[in-house]
Amino acid sequence: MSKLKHAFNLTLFLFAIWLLLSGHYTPLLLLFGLLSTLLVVLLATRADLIDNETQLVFLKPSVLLYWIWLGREIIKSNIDVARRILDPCMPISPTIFTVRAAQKSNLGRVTYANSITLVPGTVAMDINGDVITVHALTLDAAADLKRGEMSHRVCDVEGIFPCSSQSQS
Amino acid sequence: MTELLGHYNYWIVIILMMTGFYTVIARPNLVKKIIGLFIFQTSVFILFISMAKIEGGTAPILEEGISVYSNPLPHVLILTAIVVSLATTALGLALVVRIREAYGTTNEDDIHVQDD
Amino acid sequence: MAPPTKTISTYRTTESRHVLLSNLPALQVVIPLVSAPLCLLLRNPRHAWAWSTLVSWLVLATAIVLAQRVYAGGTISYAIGAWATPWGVEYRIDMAGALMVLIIATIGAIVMPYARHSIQHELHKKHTGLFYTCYLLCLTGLLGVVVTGDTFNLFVFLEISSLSSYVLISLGSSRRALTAAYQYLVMGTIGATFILIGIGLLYMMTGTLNMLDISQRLPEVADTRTIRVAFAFVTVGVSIKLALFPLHIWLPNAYTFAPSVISAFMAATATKVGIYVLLRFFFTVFGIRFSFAAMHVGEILMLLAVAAILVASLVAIFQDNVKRMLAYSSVAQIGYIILGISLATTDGVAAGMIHLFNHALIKCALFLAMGCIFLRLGSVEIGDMHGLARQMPWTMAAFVAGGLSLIGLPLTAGFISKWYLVSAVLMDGYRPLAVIILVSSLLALIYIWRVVEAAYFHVPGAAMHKVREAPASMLIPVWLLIGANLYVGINATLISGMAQQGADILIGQALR
Amino acid sequence: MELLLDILSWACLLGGAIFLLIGAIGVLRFPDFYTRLHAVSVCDTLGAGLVLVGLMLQGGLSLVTVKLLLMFYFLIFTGPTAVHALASAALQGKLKPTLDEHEPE
Amino acid sequence: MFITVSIVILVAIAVGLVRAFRGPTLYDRVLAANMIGTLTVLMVAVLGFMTGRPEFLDIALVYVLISFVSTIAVLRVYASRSSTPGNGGK
Amino acid sequence: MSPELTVLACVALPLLAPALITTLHRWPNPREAVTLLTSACLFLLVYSLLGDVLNGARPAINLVEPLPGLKIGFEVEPLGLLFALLASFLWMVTSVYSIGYLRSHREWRQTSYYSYFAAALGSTMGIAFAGNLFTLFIFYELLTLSTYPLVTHAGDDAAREGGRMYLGYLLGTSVILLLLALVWTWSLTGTLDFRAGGILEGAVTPGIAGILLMLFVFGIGKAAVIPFHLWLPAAMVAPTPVSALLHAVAVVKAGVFTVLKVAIYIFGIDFLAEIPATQWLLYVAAATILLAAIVALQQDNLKLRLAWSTVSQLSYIVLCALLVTPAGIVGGSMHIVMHAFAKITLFFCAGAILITTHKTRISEMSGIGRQMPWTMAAFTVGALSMIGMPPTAGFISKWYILVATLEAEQIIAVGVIITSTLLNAAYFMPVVYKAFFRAPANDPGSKRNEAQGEAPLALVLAIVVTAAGTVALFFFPDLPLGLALQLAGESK
Ligand code: NA
Ligand code: NA
Repeated sequence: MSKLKHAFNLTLFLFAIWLLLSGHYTPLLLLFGLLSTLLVVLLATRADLIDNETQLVFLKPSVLLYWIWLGREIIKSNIDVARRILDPCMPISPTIFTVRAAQKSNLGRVTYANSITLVPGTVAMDINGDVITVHALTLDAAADLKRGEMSHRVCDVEGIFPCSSQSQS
Repeated sequence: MTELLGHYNYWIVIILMMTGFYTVIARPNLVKKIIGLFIFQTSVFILFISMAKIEGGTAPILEEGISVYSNPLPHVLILTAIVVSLATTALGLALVVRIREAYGTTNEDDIHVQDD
Repeated sequence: MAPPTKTISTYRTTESRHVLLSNLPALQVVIPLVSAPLCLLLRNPRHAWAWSTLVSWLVLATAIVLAQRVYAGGTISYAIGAWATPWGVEYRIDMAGALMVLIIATIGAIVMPYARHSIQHELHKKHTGLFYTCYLLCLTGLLGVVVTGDTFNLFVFLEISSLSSYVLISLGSSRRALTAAYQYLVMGTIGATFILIGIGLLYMMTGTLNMLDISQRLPEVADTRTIRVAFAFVTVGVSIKLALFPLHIWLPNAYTFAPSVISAFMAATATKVGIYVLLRFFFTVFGIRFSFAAMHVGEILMLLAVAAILVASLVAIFQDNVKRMLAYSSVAQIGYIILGISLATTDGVAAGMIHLFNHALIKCALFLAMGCIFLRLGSVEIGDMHGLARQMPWTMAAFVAGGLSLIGLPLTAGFISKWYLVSAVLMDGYRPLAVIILVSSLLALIYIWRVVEAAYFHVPGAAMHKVREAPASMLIPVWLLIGANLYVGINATLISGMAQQGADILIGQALR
Repeated sequence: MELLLDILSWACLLGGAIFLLIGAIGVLRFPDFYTRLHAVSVCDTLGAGLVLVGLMLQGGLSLVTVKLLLMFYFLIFTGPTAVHALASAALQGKLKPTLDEHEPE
Repeated sequence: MFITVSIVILVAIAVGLVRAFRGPTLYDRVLAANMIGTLTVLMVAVLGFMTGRPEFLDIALVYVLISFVSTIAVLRVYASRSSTPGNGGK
Repeated sequence: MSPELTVLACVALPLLAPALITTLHRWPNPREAVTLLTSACLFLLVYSLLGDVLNGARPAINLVEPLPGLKIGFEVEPLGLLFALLASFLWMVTSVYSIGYLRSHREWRQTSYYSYFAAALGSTMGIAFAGNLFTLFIFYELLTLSTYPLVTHAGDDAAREGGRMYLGYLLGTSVILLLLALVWTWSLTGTLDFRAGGILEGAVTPGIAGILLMLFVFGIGKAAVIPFHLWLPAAMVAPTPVSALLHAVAVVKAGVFTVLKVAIYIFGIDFLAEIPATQWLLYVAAATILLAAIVALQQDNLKLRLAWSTVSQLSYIVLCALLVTPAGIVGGSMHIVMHAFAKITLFFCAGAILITTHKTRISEMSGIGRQMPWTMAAFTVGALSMIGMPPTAGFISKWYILVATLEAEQIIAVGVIITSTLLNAAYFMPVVYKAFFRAPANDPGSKRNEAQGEAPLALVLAIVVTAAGTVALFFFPDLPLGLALQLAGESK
């Protein structure tokens, strides 16, 4: 039942994208677009790709706030990394460490890990359970992350995820 | 610009063609042969497309306010040819997969050793 | 892009307005094309077989009607998508084409009843649907190549047939089928790409893809390097496809390890279509003056043909696997056909086409006989066939008949083609060639007789007594072919008449 | 207004281009694979982002801008995924990172 | 303006190519390829604007996905190879 | 029934007989009865044609025309009828002989033996009555194929080896040289019909005609002209009756018969006379006569000696054809018959000796005449005929041949004939002498053989018949002579 709902969501989502990309809106072409969308969804169901991660999470306001914060972080660390790249004596101090992902849901943990990777200077190398192995370009980038602000913010956002009830496994 | 184009596109085509051909002939790895084959075919597609170039013409996608297009027919043909070559490559790679299942290797020489 | 004109052209020759008849050329290709995918959906192998058999017979019926109309009314031109040439794709069937269509459709229809048992035995159940799909696609491609009058369309059909035949070969029971298919795929694709280059250069110089239009516009530009390069590329590419002597390396493995039905089907059709393409390009597109007078391709082909006849026959003598032996013999026989074409005379081309037809009958029968033996004996090695004739009298009798025809003894089709070939060669005054042709038939005698001796004049092995004769469903097709063989040997007027007409048209076009 | 937009977009484009270049240089200069990952992130995030924003300013409110947004979205999501995949693959491939304590300052 | 940008991107691509050729490890090459993919996408987008045919963006869009998929695909292939015996090409 | 149908029946009857023979393979006596009946009917059918032909009738019938100018059809003319009569008559005798031979020898695969034998005779009839060169060629190849299983009948490696040579030489020469000659002739003249006076005259220069003539003479491997003669000794691995009928009569005579037909009806002897190559080929034939005779002299195995003598004797006929005179034609066609009777007698004797005493080598045959008087008497008759002494058939034909050579002023030929006669005597007389005037070497083996006495009745019967025939033909040569003269008249 829920699978069907997800399939329906996916169809909507994909068709929306199709509408965006094709400039033409004659009935015939629309029909073709719908058909191709359905075909893709069919294939996806056959390949068993339909799961609860097809959700338009990035449209919720608080998520938008998180994005803005993350964007600022990204820009800051970009400039920092860029400086170190151009610096003749390249002041970097690579380290590997682990952080605990406090998030309850898989989606939350994935968002956290992705955010870590997205921010230059830190890369999530490995996730098992709620332990994330991180490679940091510099010690203070590592320190930043360890301070755990990002983790909290993700948790806040996760609080209003529809799927927060669903447990890890 | 364009008469220069008229010259160097052939060289690109020839270099690509030779690269692909050499890969097919010289590499023992079946996957690499297929890749070489694909490069070889692609060079021909480039030949066609560059032949279709008309001075000052733009891509043959109909739009208002554009008068000069490149000759569309070669583009159409090459679309077909690309489909064909994709099918060939896919089939070739599928064969390589089966060969690897059967022989445990994708190396031509090892296969010959096993066969005789 | 809207076509500049919308004139709908149907037959130039017949005034038939009947919807089926007026779309015959398209149907010839469309029927197998649209019915191919269904085989994939049919879960039950039996159904897939029944369906594709039905289709192949339908194709044969279409071919017969088409050939009749061409035989009666002359060349048929048909515009696909109702766009007038040169913008639309023209389908064009002259006598030579009709003959080819007839060969392909006939063989395609005859091997189908045979296929059921043999495929059931040689293929995994889950591959059956795929097999029949690819078979019908291969049929489509081969027919399309013959029917189309558009060079690029020809390329596409050629690739459809090639791709499906790669799959078909790879379905052979031994793992070496995979490597054989791979080898064929690589060489075949190179050949196809060469052809594509040639077509591209022709298009660059003449601005059209339609064969006749090219041939009309070629004379102005014929004396350019581009056209010569195009000619060279096309010739080499097609030569790979038809396994002309030095470029035949893919063929022996492919025919040896493919499923028996496919060995028979391809030996009878695939390379033949390649030869047909060569004819089309030499005579229709480039024209006899350019191909033979300017480019001297005749001498080269003659040389390669002789090499093929002698070397391949010699190699065949030393093969212990009979399918491989037959494969090499095919290379030699292709040599015969090319030799006839290389004369560039009406008699020569006619002789080539007659042998093209006859060899299709002979080789198909021989490979099918081998399929029967493989079914019962599980091997096609000469060493395992000692005393086989007692156990499988009908199969071996068919093999002997086919073998005698291959050697070219009188009252067989092989004799007719040999007769025409030798007389054509003599008319052109190449007397040594005549001797070579006949000497090679002695070589054929040797390699065929190795099998006959083993099967008839050796004491059977221990396991031989439990070998049974092949089922009727497989024997009947074989004997149909043998019958056709003997019939042509006794009355060759129809086939030779068609071949003569076809050659006349080709040479006529070339001289235009 | 037009001019302002143009100047703004050019600034973005140029900035983005420069960041892309820097990222590339980083990929070239950094000592080992893991550190190069960070340089790539520079390209994927700010470099790409700025260029796309610059283009959006050129495109104005139109389908083009929407497509650019979509591209941005894709880049932002695929970039880190790819980088992460590379990192974990390298880790499984037993590729040793050169860490600070081994680093001669 | 666009020309300047595209030239800069080209230079970046060239630099990436150097890394791709140098390696030393496979992962470095894939990384470089991935980055070059991103750069190419942007290049195509810019070119679209430069030639006044923004329809090219579709190509760019498709290319984003292709380069991503290809990266993952390559990693998958080599992951499976390093795990399974009978190593193919050298 | 009408002569045309009779002709068809003559060819069809032996070709259909195998079907009946194979169906009866469980019951030997009915099976052999079929063979005997068929041969008898065949002879009667052929004989029924004699009257019309002697009255100048030429019954002809055309069946199909695979290619324009290539007909499959039959026409009866004197030479063909002569050959047919000979073959069909001797088939009856040989059938009787075969039954005795195979049964006392407990041969395996008797059914297939009789089937292929009948098929071979059918092919021979086809050759004899062929209305054109194409039809003749078809049955020529058919004869090779149908006799191959008989040659390899023993089924051991030696037999297979002999079979390979047999097939290789006969098919090889025919598909390479003879077929080339056919196609060439056809492409020059557009027909392959047999016409009195030939079809080539005027269509081709003597030079080309010379090449064609060589292609024909060497392409007809069954005529065993050096260097394409080795198949004949190799074929001796076959059971003796096969050697007797096929390799003394049917096959080899088919070869020389074809040579005569080509000389008369394709070239025409007048045109043949203008061809320089004729002379050279005549020398080749002469050389064959002498060389083969010399080789025969050195053979200790009786069958091999007979085979080599056959090679030598065949070239008499080829030589006659190349004399390009009517007298030569007469001599050649007479020798076909006369040599046939003599040689089959000799082979029968060899077989009888093998059956009764298990001896194959001449050196072991001392005193055998006392043990097998009938057989060795017949052998003497045959030997005399081979040498050409009266009162035997050989004298007649050799006489005509000698006359012809003298007429043609071919002094070398004359010399060769005389020398070869001496050689014949040299390699046959010692056998006779040993048989009668030498005491048997008394080793235990021969002791046992003393007990056995004469050969089985069927064998002796056949031997006596052919020997008697050999003598009778000396006193009543009219029938063959009549046909031969008619032929000579036509060829003028
Ligand atoms: Na990062
Ligand atoms: Na990327």
